[in-house]
Amino acid sequence: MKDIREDIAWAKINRDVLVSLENPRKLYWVIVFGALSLFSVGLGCEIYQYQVGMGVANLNNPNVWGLYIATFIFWIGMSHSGTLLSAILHLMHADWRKPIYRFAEAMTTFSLMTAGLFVMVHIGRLWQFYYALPYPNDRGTWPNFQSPLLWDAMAIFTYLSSSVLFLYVGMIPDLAICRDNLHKGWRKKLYTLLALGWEGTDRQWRNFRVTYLTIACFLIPLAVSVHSIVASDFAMSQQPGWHVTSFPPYFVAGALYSGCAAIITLFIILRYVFRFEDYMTKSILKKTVRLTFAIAMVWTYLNAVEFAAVWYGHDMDAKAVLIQKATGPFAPFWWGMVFCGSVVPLMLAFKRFQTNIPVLFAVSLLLNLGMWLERWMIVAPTFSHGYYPWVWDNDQWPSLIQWGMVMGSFGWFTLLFMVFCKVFPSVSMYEVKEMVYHRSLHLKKNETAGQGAH
Amino acid sequence: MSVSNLLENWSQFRHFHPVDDKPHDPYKWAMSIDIDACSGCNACSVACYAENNIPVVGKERFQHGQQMHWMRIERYWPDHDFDFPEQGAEFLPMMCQQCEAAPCETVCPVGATNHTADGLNSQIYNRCIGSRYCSANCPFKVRYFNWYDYPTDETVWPAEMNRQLNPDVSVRGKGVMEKCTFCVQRLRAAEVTAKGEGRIVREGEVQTACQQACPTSAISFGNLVDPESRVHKQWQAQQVEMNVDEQEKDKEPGGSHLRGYRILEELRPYPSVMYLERVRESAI
Amino acid sequence: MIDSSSIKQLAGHPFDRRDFLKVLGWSGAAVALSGCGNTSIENGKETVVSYVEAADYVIPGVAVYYNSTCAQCDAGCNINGRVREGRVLKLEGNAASAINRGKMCGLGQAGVQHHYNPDRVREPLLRKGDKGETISWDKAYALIAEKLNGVSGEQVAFLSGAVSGHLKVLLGNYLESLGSKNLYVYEAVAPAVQRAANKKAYGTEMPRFNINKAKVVLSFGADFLGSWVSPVHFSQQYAQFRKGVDGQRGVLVQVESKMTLTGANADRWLVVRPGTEGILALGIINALGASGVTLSGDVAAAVQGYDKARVSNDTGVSVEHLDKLVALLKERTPSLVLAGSAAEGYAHGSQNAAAINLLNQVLGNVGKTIEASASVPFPQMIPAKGNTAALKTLNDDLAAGKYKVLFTYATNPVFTAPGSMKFKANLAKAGFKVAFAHYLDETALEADLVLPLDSALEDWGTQVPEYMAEGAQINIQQPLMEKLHANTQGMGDILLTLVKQREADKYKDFADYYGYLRGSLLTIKGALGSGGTDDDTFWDETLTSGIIKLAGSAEQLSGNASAAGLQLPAAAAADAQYSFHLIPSVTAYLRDGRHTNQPWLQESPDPLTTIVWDSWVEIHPKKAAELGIVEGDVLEVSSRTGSIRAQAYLFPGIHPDAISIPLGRGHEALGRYAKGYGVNPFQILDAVFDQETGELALHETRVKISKVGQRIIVVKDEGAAGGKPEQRRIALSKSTDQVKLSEEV
Amino acid sequence: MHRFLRLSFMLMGLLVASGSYAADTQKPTLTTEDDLGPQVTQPIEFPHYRHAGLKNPDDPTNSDPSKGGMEIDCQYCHTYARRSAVAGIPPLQKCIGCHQNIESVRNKPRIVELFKYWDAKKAIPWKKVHDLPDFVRFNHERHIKRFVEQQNRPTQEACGYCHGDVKSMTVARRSKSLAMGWCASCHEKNHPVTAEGGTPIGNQAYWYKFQKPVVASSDGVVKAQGPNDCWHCHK
Repeated sequence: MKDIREDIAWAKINRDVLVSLENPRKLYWVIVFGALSLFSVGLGCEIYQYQVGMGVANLNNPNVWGLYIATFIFWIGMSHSGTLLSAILHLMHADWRKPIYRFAEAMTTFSLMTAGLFVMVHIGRLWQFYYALPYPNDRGTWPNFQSPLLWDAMAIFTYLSSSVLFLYVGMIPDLAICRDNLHKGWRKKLYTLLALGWEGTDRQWRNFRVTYLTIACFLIPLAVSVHSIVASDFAMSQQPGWHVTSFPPYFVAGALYSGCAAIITLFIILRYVFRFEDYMTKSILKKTVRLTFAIAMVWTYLNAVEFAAVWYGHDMDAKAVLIQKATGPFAPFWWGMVFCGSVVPLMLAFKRFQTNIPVLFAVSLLLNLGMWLERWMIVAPTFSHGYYPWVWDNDQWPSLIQWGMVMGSFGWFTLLFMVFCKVFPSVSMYEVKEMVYHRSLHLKKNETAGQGAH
Repeated sequence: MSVSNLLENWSQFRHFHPVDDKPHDPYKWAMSIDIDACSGCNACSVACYAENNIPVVGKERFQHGQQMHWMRIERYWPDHDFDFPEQGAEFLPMMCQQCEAAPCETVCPVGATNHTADGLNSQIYNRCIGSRYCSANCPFKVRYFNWYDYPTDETVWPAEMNRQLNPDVSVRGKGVMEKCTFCVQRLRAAEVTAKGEGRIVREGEVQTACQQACPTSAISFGNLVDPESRVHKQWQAQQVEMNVDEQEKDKEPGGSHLRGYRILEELRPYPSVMYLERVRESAI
Repeated sequence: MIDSSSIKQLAGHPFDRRDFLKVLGWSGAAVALSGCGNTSIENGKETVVSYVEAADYVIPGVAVYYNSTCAQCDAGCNINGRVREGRVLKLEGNAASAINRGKMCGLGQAGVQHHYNPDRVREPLLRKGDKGETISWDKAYALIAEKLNGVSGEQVAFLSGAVSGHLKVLLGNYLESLGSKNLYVYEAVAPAVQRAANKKAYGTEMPRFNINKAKVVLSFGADFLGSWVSPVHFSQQYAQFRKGVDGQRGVLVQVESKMTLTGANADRWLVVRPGTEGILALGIINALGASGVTLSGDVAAAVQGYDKARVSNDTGVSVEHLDKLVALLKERTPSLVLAGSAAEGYAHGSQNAAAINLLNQVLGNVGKTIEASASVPFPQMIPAKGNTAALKTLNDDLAAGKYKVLFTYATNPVFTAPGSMKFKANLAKAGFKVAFAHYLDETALEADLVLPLDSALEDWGTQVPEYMAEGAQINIQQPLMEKLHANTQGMGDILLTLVKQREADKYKDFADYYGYLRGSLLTIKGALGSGGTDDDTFWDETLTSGIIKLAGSAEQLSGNASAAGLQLPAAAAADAQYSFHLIPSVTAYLRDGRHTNQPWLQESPDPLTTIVWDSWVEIHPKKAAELGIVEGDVLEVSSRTGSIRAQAYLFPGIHPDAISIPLGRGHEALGRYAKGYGVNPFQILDAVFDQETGELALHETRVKISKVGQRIIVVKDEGAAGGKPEQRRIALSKSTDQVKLSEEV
Repeated sequence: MHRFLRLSFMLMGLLVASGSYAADTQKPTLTTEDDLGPQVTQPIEFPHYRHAGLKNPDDPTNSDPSKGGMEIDCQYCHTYARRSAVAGIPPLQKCIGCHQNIESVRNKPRIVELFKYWDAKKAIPWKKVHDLPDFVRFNHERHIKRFVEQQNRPTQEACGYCHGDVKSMTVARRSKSLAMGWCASCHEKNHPVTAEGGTPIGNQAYWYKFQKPVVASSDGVVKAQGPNDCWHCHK
């Protein structure tokens, strides 16, 4: 099985990819419509909450964070796999990433934007959020640079802007192709503008590669730091259950994990709706699945490390939280997390499932569900079972407003993503061409070697 | 505060007691609560509602755990199994402990909660953006969030009822955190008066609302650095030190005869409230 | 923080105090609320309200304090109201008071919410079918005069809550002018049996109990920290008692079937089978006798047969505890034995109380920890004490259609009368019903004419507490601010107007109740110990201090409690059908339910269960497990009289054969914060009365319970841990042999 | 590659440098000249210049209202300021107290208006000119004690720190920014701890470690800052 056919003509690549900008399958519209409705629900919930007060979310004194923060971490985590595929694998010269890194990178950007929304949704006085920004003002006040939340805001903002830049820079040659192949309408103007006069000269290519590499190098530590900082939102606080040393890597592993799972999901969807069967091949899928499996096992290991550290540690309050997770009112969700996060991925170890698209689709959704539950299980049980037993609360079921906004965020993300794929080439044309070229060179080399011409 | 000012004064801006080179002077407001005297009657809590414009949230919001009582009376039963609570219940008034190394202060993204020079943990409503990180990080869970907009809620302060509001205390709108302030409006008024007269606030000159109401005088409040104050004497007699996470007396094998302790001291927030253990007769 | 300088200035001010209040107000202008309006620097958007004239001591932004009297219960605490810009903000205790010494309970502090309550009646209302029609005061007075015309004194009755001071005098005068003797004073929750028993044992209805002088307090259901007689005063005494009498920490032993707030603070809480408190008291006397305390002949005879085994069997108190208790009482003297409502709420309540008082006698506490209290030398001002026996008489008369005009004031019998009395139906038989009311409560809703009253914070008055703490005192109640509503009147003013209708000449010198009060007090100022001072000084001083303190009398208690006629029934047999004793509990803040519309009280958690805003049924966890009941199960509680439904709360501090429902909630009227919250256990009380005093036996109702099949979330402050500290160092406890209290500050 | 990195480093350096410079120079300045706020329409146009303005040396009888004032001390009318956190507005009684004896202006329209309110016993609905947000609690008493009573500054100077040169105005207008940074800029300054004649001010205010008095290097005078914790003004 090959990652890609070596005999695809470059013109066919252009044609196939450009067609995705115009004529997707019907399912595309169904998805867009579904996403739009979900998003409207979320938006309605937010408007209601904004006007009436945070109370409608059914948060309360110990349970101050709820699903918003859990989902925030989920989306931040989701963003990591884009960076993994595009930057890390780029540096490692894994060329099978080429047909799929573009949409993964887009996923990074959009999930970060979604995560940012949750910060907004979560704060009590949305209209004053700018107090958290460090800017000179006539009050002479500054935000508190000691607060992990501020680091968080800065890390996310930097990561987002870098990701957008990375996505954009990587797209310039393709935008030029779009520019050259489309001849009318606003799109033409858009592509002309964004292509920055790309002509494909040697000088341009040289500068392009240096820039791209630089941003990639810059992005990797950033990605790791972002989720480590999100982990320190918890680890730097005083509540029981968030103090295991492996918390940051645990968060990063979880992030990559959920991201990979999401890539599988979107891979399958895009492959179908845009008819990308030639580029998003089963072979690439298989590689992705194997990568996911590896990360799942790393995550499982780190999870086990966390439980063990708590179980054998001296922090009795943290242990109480762990016991509460496993036996208390959150038990179904916690065990659900263990099942979806550690048991379900075992299926990916079997070769026959590694290319079975329906199974993979279902599994990837389950993995994401598991990872979402993981985030919820980090946030909620600690709050409902903290240091102070008087306020322990096991009756904290998020209100429909919270659920509505969580659903809305999926709608928002899908909407952005789908619109992106329709407007911009979601498969990197020039890199696929490179890939085909390299493969064919390789093939030729092998052929000549086989013939023993030397 | 400009950047240079910020950099120069960072250590002061983020000044944490207790540090030995910066002792409290001339004020360190502190409390001691004798839970043997506390009868659990809730008078302090009502006084707090009256003094600090605390909204009455109503049944439904209370059910959702959104009550706002800055001062709550906790009722504890013994940990072991029992048929009847033969030694009664234990009542514990719990409010913001005004920690010296307050976990809430470090995490607020906008610096809406700070330490004041007189040892209070301040909460600035108009700076708060409502991230609730402070509450998340409070081990005592004594911070209360305005889940709804109570000033405009007709069930909370309907016409006439709003005339009871204390003009010295801001009425909090939705989306900000609030908590016990040790009746800072009274402290500041007393401090200003004393300042004008070129002296420090005398013992007994200022009372918190809860202390003032408490029918059994279980609550003492005062200036911990004033050797004349009752609170100072009590802390000293109970050998409770502000700057440690485990008191000397608690290290004594078999326990000491002293009753003073601070709750969740081992987490090192250095609370400013000392509790005196409940006592029960051994002869009956 | 009493601003004493401003009070002194007040005393010396040349204006009449009355005019003052008018000047003080903000001329009716809106009051700027802080914090919820303006959020940026503005110019010329808001109006700053200035005074037209202002006294020197009135400074915007600086509070003025006035002394007055708390009207939330009858304990007579002296209060100190904080007034800013003409609004009363907060009630604090008057430090000079012997009763509360600057302290306040939550109920008292909620007095401001009574005053500012949005549900107060604002206009006189005349019944028109089912609705009330606003009429003018003149018309209302004319209507009363018209209705009284040609009606004999016999046909007029006045039902009042406890009333004292000049209001009582005026009320008496009014009834006298009508030729009526039908003054019924009714309080649903009152220590009526106690008074009778005390009278018998000590020769006085309400002696002074010195908790702070006792080394052991043995309380039979007296919730003196919560709701009994004068709780704020007793709380202070309790604090002293805990700090130590002669260096020894006082020991509190509470005997009751349902834990009260006081029981929760006891060193030893002894649960007894409901109604057997008297048996336990006699058992203790018997055991004391056996351990060498000399008993007089009749006492020895009376306790004959109350041996430990039998007493333990009857009451459920173990012999071990009985022994320890007896040893403690014998060893540590003086002690104090208190009989509270829990011991008295039975058909044999008087007997229980007598047995308990006898224990005081045997222990020699009379004269030591129980002393004679001083009384006010004006018997006409001494409080008219309420009880339910009065209500019973009235109810019977009403049923017989005896009354053509009925006045009601400061009591709400439609809500508080036991359901078995069918008071509401009987009330309808009265010809013309006038209610003087603050709220449209259940009784006012039945009235033909409702006359709105001033709140205690805007009205004048005097009050004489029933329980005198130190010497005797007359409390002054004075307005803390201008009237909130233009069309309310003080009860004193109303009575004065009414009595003028009958005897205009006699009262022509008094323009209003204020004048009457001032005049009356000035005429007796000699007797009040201020004979030498001139009128204005006396008056200013009186208003400044808010208390007229009188020397205590040196009268001795009779201490002649005898065991004669002491007949205690055996412990009540189980009732097969109605197997539970119903204990309607009196909570510290809601009492008989007249203050339920004050939201602070609704949201102030019940100290023991931490439940708010609702009623609940306390049931012992073991019993509940037996019946398969868990917290939040809605239970149907049925007595022979009726049934109510409320949520279950599993509470360890209750006898397994009893359930308890708090009083005070379950209003069908009263106001937005009271209506529809909880249930009213008064509705299902059986008509059982104390055999001697005729007082309602509050604890005699037997009930059965059944699950309705619905489960709700109990709205309470306590979290999922159910008040267990879960091994954390939170509320710690030591025993007396581990501490050295004498070394403490 | 090198060139590219050099460029980006230079750009970033420039950004940081200019940003911090901007932040540093953002320090609000203490306005001295009048920067008048909007004119507020009052029920009666109270002529501050006539009451508090400087006397005209050429007009000893003070008969010409257009020329000079009467140099009445601010505190003569605004008595609450030294006794309370809020300055309030003097009661109507105060105006009448003088004006009932000043027959010469009795028939001027503003005075006629004034007496209308007095006869009706109605308070004058003055508009707030210096209206801080409700969560800001400025304490007048403390500032007057500090600067007028203890440091012997003239009242008009001390009040003028925040209210501007009211003695030259008719209806008072806001002339200072009153923004928080503006307040703080004064609190961050070192103010002399001793009065001009060398009278030591009681050892008030300077106990706080943050504000321990220091000897200023410029003039050798002992100085200290104002309080700087948030809870002094917001509570």
